[in-house]
Amino acid sequence: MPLLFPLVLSALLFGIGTYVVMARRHAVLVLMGVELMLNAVNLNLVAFDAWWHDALDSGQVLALFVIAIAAAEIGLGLAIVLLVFRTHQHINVDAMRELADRDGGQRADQEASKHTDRGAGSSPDRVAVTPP
Amino acid sequence: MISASSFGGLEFLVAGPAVGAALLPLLRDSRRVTQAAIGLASAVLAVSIWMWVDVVSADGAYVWQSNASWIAALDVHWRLGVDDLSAPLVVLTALLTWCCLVALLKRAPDCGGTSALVGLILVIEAGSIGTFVALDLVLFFVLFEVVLIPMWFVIAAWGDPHDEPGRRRAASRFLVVTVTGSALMLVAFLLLRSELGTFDLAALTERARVIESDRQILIAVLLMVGFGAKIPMWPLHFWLPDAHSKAPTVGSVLLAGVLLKLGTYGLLRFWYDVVPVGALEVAPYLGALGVVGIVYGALACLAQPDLKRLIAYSSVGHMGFVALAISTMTPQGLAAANFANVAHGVITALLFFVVGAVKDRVGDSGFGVIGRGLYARSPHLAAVLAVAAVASLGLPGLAGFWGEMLTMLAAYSPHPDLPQTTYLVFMVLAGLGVVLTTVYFVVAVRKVCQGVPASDAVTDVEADEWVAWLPLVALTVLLGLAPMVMLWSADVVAALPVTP
Amino acid sequence: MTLGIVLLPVIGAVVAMLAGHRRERIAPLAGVVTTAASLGAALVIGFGHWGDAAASALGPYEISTGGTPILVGLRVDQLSASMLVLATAVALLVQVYSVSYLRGDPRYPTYTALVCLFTAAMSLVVVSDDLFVLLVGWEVMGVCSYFLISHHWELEPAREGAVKAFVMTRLGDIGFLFGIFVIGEAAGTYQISGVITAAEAGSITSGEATISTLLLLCGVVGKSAQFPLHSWLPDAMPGPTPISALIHAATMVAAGVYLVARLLPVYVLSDVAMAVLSGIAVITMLGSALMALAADDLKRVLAWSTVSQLAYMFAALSLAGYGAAILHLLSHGAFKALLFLAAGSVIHAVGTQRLGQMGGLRAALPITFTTMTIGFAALAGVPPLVGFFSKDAVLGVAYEQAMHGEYAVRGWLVLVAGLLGAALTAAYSTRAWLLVFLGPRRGSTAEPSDGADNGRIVAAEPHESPWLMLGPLVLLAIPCLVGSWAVLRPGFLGIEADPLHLPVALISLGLALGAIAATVFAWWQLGAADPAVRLGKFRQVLAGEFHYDALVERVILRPSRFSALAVAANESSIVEPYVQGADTATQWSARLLRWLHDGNLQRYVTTVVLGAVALAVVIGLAQ
Amino acid sequence: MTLVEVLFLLLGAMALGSAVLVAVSANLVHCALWLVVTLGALAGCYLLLAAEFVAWVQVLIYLGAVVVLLLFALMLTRAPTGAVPDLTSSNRFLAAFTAAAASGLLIVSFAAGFGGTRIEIGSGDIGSAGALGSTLFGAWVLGFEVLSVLLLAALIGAIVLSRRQERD
Repeated sequence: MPLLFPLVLSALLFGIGTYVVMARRHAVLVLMGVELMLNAVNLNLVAFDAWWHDALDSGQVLALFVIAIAAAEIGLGLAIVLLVFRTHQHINVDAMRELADRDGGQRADQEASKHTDRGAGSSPDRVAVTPP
Repeated sequence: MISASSFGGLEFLVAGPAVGAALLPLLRDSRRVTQAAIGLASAVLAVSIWMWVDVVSADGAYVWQSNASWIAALDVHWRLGVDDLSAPLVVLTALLTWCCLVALLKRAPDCGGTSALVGLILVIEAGSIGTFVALDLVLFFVLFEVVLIPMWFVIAAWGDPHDEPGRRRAASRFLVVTVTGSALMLVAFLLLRSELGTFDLAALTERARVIESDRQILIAVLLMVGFGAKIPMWPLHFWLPDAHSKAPTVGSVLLAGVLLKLGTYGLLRFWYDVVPVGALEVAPYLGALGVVGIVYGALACLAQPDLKRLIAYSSVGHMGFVALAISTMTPQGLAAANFANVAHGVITALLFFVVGAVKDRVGDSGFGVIGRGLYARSPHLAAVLAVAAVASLGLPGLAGFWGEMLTMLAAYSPHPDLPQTTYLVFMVLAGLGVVLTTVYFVVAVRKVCQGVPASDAVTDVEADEWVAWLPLVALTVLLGLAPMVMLWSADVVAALPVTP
Repeated sequence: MTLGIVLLPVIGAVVAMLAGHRRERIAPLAGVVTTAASLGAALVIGFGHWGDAAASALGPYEISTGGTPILVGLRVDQLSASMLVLATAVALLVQVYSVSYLRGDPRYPTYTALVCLFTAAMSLVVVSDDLFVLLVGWEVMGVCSYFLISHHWELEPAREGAVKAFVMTRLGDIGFLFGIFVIGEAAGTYQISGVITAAEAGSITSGEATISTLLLLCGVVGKSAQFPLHSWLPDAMPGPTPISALIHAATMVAAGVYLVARLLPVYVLSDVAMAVLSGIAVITMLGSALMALAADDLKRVLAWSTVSQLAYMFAALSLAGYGAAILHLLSHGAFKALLFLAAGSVIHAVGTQRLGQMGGLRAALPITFTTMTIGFAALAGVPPLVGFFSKDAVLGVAYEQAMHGEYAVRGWLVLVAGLLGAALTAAYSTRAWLLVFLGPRRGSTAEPSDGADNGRIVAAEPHESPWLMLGPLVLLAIPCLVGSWAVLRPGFLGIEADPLHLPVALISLGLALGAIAATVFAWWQLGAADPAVRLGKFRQVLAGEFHYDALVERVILRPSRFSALAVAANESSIVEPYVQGADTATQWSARLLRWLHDGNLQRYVTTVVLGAVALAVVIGLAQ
Repeated sequence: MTLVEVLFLLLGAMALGSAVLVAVSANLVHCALWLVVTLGALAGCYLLLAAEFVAWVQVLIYLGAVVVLLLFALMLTRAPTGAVPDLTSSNRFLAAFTAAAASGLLIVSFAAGFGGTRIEIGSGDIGSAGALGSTLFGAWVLGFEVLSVLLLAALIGAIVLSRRQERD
């Protein structure tokens, strides 16, 4: 089998994964994108391992490791998603702008409002993906 | 003779204050911290004097040395060494730190945080001494930078309590200008490294002639502008009056007495030792800027309504003298620059102590606020102020004179490859600057010390202040009457590779 | 011993400073005792050099400078020995006098300390064998005079005068410093004896000599208050009167004469410098004598007379008349100290310095009157007194040169000016003497007049001063009277000048007596009023001192003040906006870039990936 | 073109197609389900590449655990089960370009580096659980242990994050 088959497949999957991470609004979808990227990497690892015939099976072992890490990641990611949902009442990624660089005063205001009505979703540019 | 380096004396000078700065603030009581710091500073002072004596008796050779590998991949070492050029500056730094700490003992800043302030002062001491004794370009640069941040904190946090935005602005301005300067300096260092393949100062000195002259000129210019921001050379002086007028007393003292010296020391060290050929080409420009600084600083002082700013501007003038001395590229110029450096450190530190005391007592350093007749309101304070002013205006018999005199003498007969007539003009203009200096100091004394006394009394000098000031007064007189204390090595210096 | 002369007063100064404020008696004691000890040492040395003993030297100790080394050393020869005796003697008398004059003044310890320091500095100038050490003494004297003149620093004229004195002398001193550079580099040493040897051996070229001596002359002119730096001396009069005596008689102003005398071998190498010196001397001699004629302040009259008499000494020196100049310096030292101390006694009695408010004090102050009369007579050049002979020596030098010397033209110039000056001197001395002691008593309205030196209110009836003040007067009157005996002895101080030049002596005597007679006549005719009225409109010009200060104000002070303001404006309105501008520009560019950081994490990720891809592409293409 | 290659291409096309649907579908639950298809297809690819054990792990953990977790997440955040109109942000065009560029770059460099190289699938037990197990617990044991610590840390982290804070 040409080595390029799995490689091209993994490249395309990786591209789709990045697209999902960059373009989809819902946090869980973003996590799915990450999974796609990780799988693309795994495919690469396995393909190279098959090609190289490594005595230590490093490709496959690393693929296993990646899967384990992916599991850990999804667990943590999920916890974060839930926490975000709890505090913001939505998990709309591009509506979360707390990292924006604003003047000190503004940021302080925001902090203050966040503390006073936590959970009320004070972000002004919140959009659609909110539960009905 | 016992080689002191076997005792780790040099390491102690650098590491002692640094370790102290890290550990001492752990003591709970800020007074205890200051006391312990004074003890440490005394030890550093003693070791530094011992070191100076050693250097003197070895005719200025590098008797105290130490060398340890630091970053092997870059061939960077902890190379420390002290010679006749750096030894007096190390002693000066140790002395001024000691004086500052003593001054802090009973006069903790109102805003608190004495322990932190003491720690920062010790860091400044460690960094400054380290810069003076570093013989490795990277080490020099790192220690040079180490001094800046603590000073920024000192100005921004403990500065003028009545003007918070002002002191922050002053502190940032100081930081930005000097960091810009050191960036240029770093470029020069990297150029040197790429030319000669080493960061070792001694090796650089040996191989300096290999660099072709175009490159040397470029490096000399970079060094001039880089250190010039620190000196500060006109027209890069604009940060100085602000920084001085907003800094707390100890900050001003260290800034004028130690930090400005880092610039002139660096220029002396690298221009004379490493790129003499290039420096010769650039020297007249440095001399011209120095002279402009002398006259400009003096004129600025004449129209100055604030005593602390006045002294800051007078620093611009005095450092102009040092720059002029450096630019003559002769052993005499070297001796003059070194002497003027130390003399300015001692006298201006004293002036800042006194003016700081006045400012602390009346709340501001404007002539209008201080009021007239200080001679009557607090005689000793006024007397010390008058003596320091007289020393600063270069009266023969006090420390200020010899540096300025030797500078003008060096300008009278500069290096043979330099334009003689130009330097003659420099000398005359510097002389004019001396007269203007006299005028503004006399006018300042007249405005503050003399006249019908204002009604409010001003507390006179107290015991702890005497302790902090007297060493400086004594040194002013000693250096004035016995200039050989500093000039013993002038002929030794003549052996330096100045002549290309 | 020599070092002791310098160090003893310094010790006195330190003791007075440290202990004087605690114990009232220590300060005067320290001042008088150390100065007396110093005088004793000076006398011992002086007797050693009375004949023609060779110079004794101490040192030299070498200070390396990286160039020509400085050789610190002391050296005493006949000239310096006589100057030492003069300086320490006057200083001692001034110290004794001050004990009473400034009794109860809280600033007395500082005052004594400064006087001691002043004495030490003058001694250092005289005994130093190195130009830089000499400069140290020279300038320490300057700063001491600055502090002493501003003794009454509450008073505007005192502050003003002190600043003026210090700045003007220091202006000259810069020239002096450059002169030292030139001469030192030319001679290859800064040692005075070395310089003189070099000059005599001809290893200094005439050009170098001209430049260096002219530059040195700047300092001399500043210190000795000669034209064009003359105007500080009269303005220094608000200082306490004993200080005026010290500055004017034996120390500061005399230092200039001493220096030119000491370096005369270099000066004679340069015709230009000598001609300039003659010109300065002639202008100053006549100008200041004229101003003395119109001044309405006793101390100011004396101050101008000092300037004028110093000009005589410079005139003699400019004709290489070394002996005559020193002779006049010594005799002037004696009678001017006497005059100032006596003036102090008068001021002490009446509480004002204005001539217009004195008069008729002969009866009230008999001893002051007698001694001051002797002083005035010596100044005016009345025969048996020392002033006549010393002035005659100066004129004699001019006469010799005019008749058959190498400086004929200048000899004539100095001779004519000197004779005119002698007449003017006699006239203003007589005028002052008449206005102070004779005639009716004019209003002693006890208002503390401006510039009165301590503004103390005095008893309505003037009374004689205590003996502590009168003693020095009497002691000083003696050399004025019997000094002529010493002067007339040929070979005094190794001076080979002929004791008397009859033709000149007769002419000058005639002129002086004529001037005295004319003044007395005018005074008598005007009914005991100020004879200066006879000068008419010219009096205003003279009293305004030729508007010299206004000229200085317009030509020098105003431009420098203007440039200072320009620099200050430059700092605040040109430099500052640029600095601020850099700040603002940075802020704005930061704001421009900030929209990228809008908090949208997905956009951040996109940027990062895009950047990574772009980097990879660039690197791939590059290889 | 051998049978293995044909099968691989089919599975690959399936994985790609469902991945594209993950990226564009307007229904969140559909997305998750399409992801299952992608991952399953990939597991088949692993099998074809003789990585038998990895393939089963993929099925167990990814298809089993991970996707279930994702569905849980959707439920816990009360995600709508129907179609959501604006699930893709306005960043999509830039994102698509970036993704395409990244894929393109990767493909070009793979093609340049490994153009013509073929995989020779070797004898049977390369990817078997036994073979992989012995290397995993032999040569890779340190990494394995570190990974277990990592999992523990993730566990604790997830608990800390998801605990409700009573204090405020």
